[in-house]
Amino acid sequence: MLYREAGQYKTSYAADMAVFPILQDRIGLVVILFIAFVVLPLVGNEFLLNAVLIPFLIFSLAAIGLNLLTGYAGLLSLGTGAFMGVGAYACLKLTTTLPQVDIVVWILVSGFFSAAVGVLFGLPSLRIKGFYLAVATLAAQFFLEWCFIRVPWLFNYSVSGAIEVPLRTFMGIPITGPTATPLTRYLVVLSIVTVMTWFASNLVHGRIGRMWMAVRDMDLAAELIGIRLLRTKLLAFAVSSFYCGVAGAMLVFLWYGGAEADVFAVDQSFLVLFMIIIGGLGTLIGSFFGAALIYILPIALRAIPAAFGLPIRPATAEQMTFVIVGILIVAFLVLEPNGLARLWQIGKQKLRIWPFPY
Amino acid sequence: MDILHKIFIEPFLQMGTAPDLLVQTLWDGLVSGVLYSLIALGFVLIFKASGVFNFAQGIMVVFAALTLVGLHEHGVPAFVALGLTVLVMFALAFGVERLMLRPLVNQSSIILFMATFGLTYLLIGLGQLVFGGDPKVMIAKDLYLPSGAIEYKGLGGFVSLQKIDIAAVIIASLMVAVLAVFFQRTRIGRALRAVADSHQAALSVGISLEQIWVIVWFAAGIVALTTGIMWGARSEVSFSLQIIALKALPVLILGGFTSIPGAIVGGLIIGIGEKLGEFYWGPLLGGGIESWLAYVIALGFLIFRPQGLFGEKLIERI
Amino acid sequence: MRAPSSHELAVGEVLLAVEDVSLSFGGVRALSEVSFNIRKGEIRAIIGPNGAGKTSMLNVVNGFYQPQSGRIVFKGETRSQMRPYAAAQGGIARTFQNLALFRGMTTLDNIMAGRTLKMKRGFFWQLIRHGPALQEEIEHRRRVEEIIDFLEIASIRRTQVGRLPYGLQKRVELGRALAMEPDLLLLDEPMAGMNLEEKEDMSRFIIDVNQQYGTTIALIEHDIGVVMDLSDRVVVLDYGRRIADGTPDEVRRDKNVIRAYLGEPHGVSA
Amino acid sequence: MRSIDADLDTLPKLLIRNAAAIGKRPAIRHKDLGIWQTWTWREMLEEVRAFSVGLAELGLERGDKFSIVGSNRPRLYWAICAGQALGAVPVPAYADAVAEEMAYILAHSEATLAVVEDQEQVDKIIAISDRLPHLGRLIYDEPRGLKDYDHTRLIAFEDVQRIGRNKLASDPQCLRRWEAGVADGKGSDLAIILYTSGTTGRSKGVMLTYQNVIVTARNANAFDRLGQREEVVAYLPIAWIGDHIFSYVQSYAAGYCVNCPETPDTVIDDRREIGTTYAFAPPRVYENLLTLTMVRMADAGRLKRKLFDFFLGVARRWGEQILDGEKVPLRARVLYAIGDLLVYGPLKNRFGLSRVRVAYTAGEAIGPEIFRFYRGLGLNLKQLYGQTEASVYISAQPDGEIDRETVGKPSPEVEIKISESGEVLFRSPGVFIGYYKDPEKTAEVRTPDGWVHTGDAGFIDPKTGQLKIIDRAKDVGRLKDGTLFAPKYIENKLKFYPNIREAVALGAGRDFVCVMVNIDLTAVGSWAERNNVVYGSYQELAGNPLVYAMIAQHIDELNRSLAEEPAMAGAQIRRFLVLHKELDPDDGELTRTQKIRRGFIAERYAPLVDALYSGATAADVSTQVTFEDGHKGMITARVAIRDMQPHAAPAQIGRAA
Repeated sequence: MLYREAGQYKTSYAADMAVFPILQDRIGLVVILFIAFVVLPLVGNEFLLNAVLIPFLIFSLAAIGLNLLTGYAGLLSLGTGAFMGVGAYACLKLTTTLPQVDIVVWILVSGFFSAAVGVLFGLPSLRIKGFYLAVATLAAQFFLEWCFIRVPWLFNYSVSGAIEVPLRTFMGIPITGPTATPLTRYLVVLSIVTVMTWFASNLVHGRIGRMWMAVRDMDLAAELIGIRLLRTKLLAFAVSSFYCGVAGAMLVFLWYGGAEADVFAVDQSFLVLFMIIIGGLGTLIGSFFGAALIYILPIALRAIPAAFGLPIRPATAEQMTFVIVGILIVAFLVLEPNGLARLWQIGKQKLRIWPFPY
Repeated sequence: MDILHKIFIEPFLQMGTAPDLLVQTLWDGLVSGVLYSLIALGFVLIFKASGVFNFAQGIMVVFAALTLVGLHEHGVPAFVALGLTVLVMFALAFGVERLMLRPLVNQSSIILFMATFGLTYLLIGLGQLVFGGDPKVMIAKDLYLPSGAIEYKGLGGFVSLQKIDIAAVIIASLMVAVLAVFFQRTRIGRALRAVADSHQAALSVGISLEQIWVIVWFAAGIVALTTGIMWGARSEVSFSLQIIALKALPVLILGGFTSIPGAIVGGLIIGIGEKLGEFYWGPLLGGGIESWLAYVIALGFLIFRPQGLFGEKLIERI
Repeated sequence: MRAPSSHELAVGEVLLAVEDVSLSFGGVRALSEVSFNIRKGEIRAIIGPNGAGKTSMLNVVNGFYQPQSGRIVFKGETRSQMRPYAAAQGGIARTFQNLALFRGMTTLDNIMAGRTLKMKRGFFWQLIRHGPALQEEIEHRRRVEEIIDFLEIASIRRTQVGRLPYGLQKRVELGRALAMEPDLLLLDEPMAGMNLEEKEDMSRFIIDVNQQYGTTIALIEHDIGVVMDLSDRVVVLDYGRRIADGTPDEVRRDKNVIRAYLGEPHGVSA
Repeated sequence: MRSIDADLDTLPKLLIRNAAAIGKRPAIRHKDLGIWQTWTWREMLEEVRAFSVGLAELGLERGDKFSIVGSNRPRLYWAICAGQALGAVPVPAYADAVAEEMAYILAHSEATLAVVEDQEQVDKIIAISDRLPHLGRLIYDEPRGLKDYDHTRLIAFEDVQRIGRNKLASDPQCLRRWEAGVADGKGSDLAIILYTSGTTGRSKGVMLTYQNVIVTARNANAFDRLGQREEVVAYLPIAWIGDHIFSYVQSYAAGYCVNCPETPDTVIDDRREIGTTYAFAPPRVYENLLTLTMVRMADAGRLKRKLFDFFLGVARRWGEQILDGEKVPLRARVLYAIGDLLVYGPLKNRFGLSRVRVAYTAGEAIGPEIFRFYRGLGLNLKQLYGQTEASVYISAQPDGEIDRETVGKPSPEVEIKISESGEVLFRSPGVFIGYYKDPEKTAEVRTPDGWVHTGDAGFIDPKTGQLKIIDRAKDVGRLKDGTLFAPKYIENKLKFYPNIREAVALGAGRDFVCVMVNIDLTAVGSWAERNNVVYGSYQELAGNPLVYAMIAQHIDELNRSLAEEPAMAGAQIRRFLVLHKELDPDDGELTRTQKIRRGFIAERYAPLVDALYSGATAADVSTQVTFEDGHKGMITARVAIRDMQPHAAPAQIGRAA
């Protein structure tokens, strides 16, 4: 209905292969970015920025990471939490050993560390698939978790055994640490997530994305058209872990401001996995949808009763969340195995062919 | 040099010098191994029959135990509670088949796997809502489970065997025996085995897939209940168990997803392996390696023998 | 309507030769001492009753199965076994008896994927997806579009192949193979399960491929009629042994072949 | 008659002008290999020049005739201009013409060379080549499948261009000579010969000069203020004057861009992508779109359908007034605005009509309902009246002066008069110079002082001062009792029902009026689906009693409306039947432009006609049919006949609004 595609013709493959070939979509994107970068910072209060948007963005990035691996390359991983952890701890070590380097740089660099770890634990993926691989990644999860607890060097021997985020500034503005305002942190997170999402979409729309999907859909055929399976899978692990790593680093440095190992426990892995299941495997936008639903739902659950003045124990809300998320997952798999992203597409299609039913 | 010595010599010297500790460790390993096997058994049952990789097996253990204890707390006599719990597990199996498996039939196995994630969350939430999240004590006494320990002197020291552990081992073996008989002798059992090979075969035996699913999930539920009771009696009934239950995964890797003997042997290997590792080598790494040793062992297997100990070699036909 | 041109080509030099290849799974013998060759530019048919080992033969040629004994000479290079990747790089493309498409991807992406080996731009250019990476993408898209045009599948360009009817999927798979610009194209029952019309189309495509791109083709086909007017030479397998090899007419007259097809109890699906 | 300055009096000259003046603007696009390949005027000039020189090298000379066969593709348009640049005369033939017609046109025009689209056309021409002594080389655009053909005679389009480019490169004088050749062309030269598939008899070759087409095109562009920025989709037969003027001459004159669809059956999608701004289509196209809409909406959800119907109501009530800028109540404006957002806008968008500034319907009368529908949507749809002999334009409706029943005011520089017999005559700069090799026919049609007989009966409508066409002059007849009988008029009114594809009205010199009806398979088919009427074949569906009932209803409505027109009241339909097969150009029942050949049909279905008037309730008929591949077969059927009750003329007379 809102789509007016008449007159949008493509005279070049470049235009035809654009990620957003339809004008209205491009407009929509610009609007969203405008809201995200300009409107929200202006209107958003501390709660919105700090308790909703920042974590939402961070989890979205983690979800994108996992989606690249599981949704695009078809490699099931339960180690997301740990890979995020690697990022966080790497970042801590980096910024404490070389404080003068800008923290944002370190956050990104720490991604490379988790990428390396990811590749290491991805090695078995040549021989094994599906659940077997999931177990392999579980090994990574638990081993790394153990390291986070048992290797004091990682958390700079802090007595609490927790990461304590130091104050870091960029051009005088505190970015991390207690004095950093939610707004600055939000903007940093937003910028990083935006750029990395753009990279991700470039990847999946090009040769590499096709290689991943080929391996996912039919690895034998993939091999036959000259795709080196191990390389491709390891690349997926590397990129995915990089994203998770950065997300992890941001989680601690730009949101919690300090964290213990259990932040990166296996539950975290599951949570991110749910995000991409519900959001939609093999779609980037799905990663955002999933993150929104899984992360913001609990907040809503706590908010709604409060709004109606019903007192509800946080514990109960917690448990309700579990129940609802559980039901949601099953319901989604039953109703729309392809997740929210699919629903989104269907709706979009309906709008495009409106008023016709087909 | 020194480190090599620490790794390859010292532990064995210890074993030699203190055989009682060795035996003790082995025993402990055996017991936890048995419990791993039980959980793995639950996985295998369901996987064999419905090809579903039931991630929820672990939580089912907790849920069963919790229900039992919870009911008793509300004044229900122990054995009545036990009976009711069995019913609950049946209801669960039934519900799962109706609301989850049936709608998802013909979906790819990964989807079904994900669905069991959902189930897991649902059960966690439900369990906590109904019975509260805090740990509970298993009602061992009311179920006439033995307590206390047998102390066995000798081996230049003494080994203490918890009676409950002995009971656990016995009951576990009994259950395995029963299941074996069930599979070998009974008509349903054969049907189940048939399903594992081909669904048509099962239908030819005259049992609908739906029924079979209910049955296996129920069976898995019972196994879970037993596991829950035993484990609960040894330590306590808490949700942390659900993480421990993940240990069943390495067990399955070793044993193979479809082999019951595999599950048992695998369970024992993992159980004993990680206890030995923890006791003798753990200190080198600052302890706590129990949490991942099992997985790393499994990983090793995955790379060198993907099909597991008993699993049959899978050839890719084009 | 075979072109005279490709008949002359048919007596061209040997592109690939299989020499006393034997293959067995566990105890089961799939192939025993099979030898035959494929000449540049010809259309070579491999026929035989069910379970004769035809598909196994192809799988040996492009490296899915490792023969226990025997040699494969490809482009004058002798090796005891192929590796899938090496085969692909060497220019061997392949379609499958029961489709091996990337079901989750569109027709366009499937065929584009066929160009993977030819695309060189590295990871970091891919990240940007501008400049060289885009240039590369565009020039390959162009080639792919020609294939799409050639196979007359323009209308399904953006359809997920999983949703396509069987006949079209077969075409897309052929397209993906063509995208590799192979020297040797292996077709495993390209017309299995097609109706007459689809079969005619497919035959036309196969011939056109052979003519316009001069691609050497080795195909397994059950429909003997099709085989006979498509192929320049036919090799016949039965129980994993070669029982005949020659022009369609020679083969048609060969008594072993007749026995294999009529005498044997086991299935004749020709 | 104002003439045009000498440096712009031929199309090649216009091309050169455009290349110089607006060289960077797109001249032509073609949806090929997935995208819209585009050529600017400068690039197009280069292509045309190369091909032109190539043709010269192949021996094409001034005055030679050469044929063009195929669907709308840039290269075929280029071929036309390339030939004209050499002073040769293009003779386009209908791509879907059967070998028979093709043979006639090529032989009669003595074409020495043919530029064809693909293998299909090549085969067709090779099959008849023994009847074409003059024909030399065959140039093909699409090489697919032609590899093994004998290439002594065949040559690929790009090879001809290569010859041309080499020549241009090797011989510095060549370019000069070519341009000189173009300069030699004069407005009075013969530009093109278009064979009109006349509604009767053999088709005649209409000869048009550059003067004719260019002046007409100029005037048309001025009339609708068409400029460089128009986007036109070329999808109608190249060999038809309409397409020649709209997609070729007007484009060259105004410098706007012509877009060639990917395939004939992707036209709607391609039109949407391009978002054409200047659209031209025969009523049939609009009918089909409307039918398509209704069929699809019938499958839509209830709520959506309600919404749709409601807003269509609004559009029907207010749409046209708003379009014509009349005063309407605010409520209507608001409703219409909402409707535009929810229905009209999306609908036009789906059909690719959102950006249309001017849309024409012509060729034959369009149904008032259809006309109102599109105008209601806010589409500036207008009627025009034209002929090959006039280089299209005779009359057209100026913006804002739209009337459903008329075909507009005389186009610029066109004079119109009505003969006492009621026939429409015109005189204009576009008037053709004669029929090729057929002076006496020419004399019949064109008077010495330049007036041309249109062969249509009509009158200037006093209300609007616009021309109104009732029927073919020779078809206007009278019943035995002398009541006026205009078959076309009745047929059109019938065809306005989506369920009726064609109708043939009979009655001249008879006691009463009868019709033979052709159902529309799409519409009736989906109707059948919805009312689960099972049918195995077109024939079976056509014979279905329920279908008869439905048609009977339509005819009854028509009779009522006829009853209201005093002149027509006597000509109500008394009996009808539904034909068992679709009328088809390949069987000569329709012209290539889909006009029915009434006389031919009447004799072809004589048994049915007799039965209609003998009072029989059914009749057997067996007819020969031609299939795509040209081979023939017989089909026989028993066709039922129905009687209708005429309505009494209303007491007080006056056209009901």
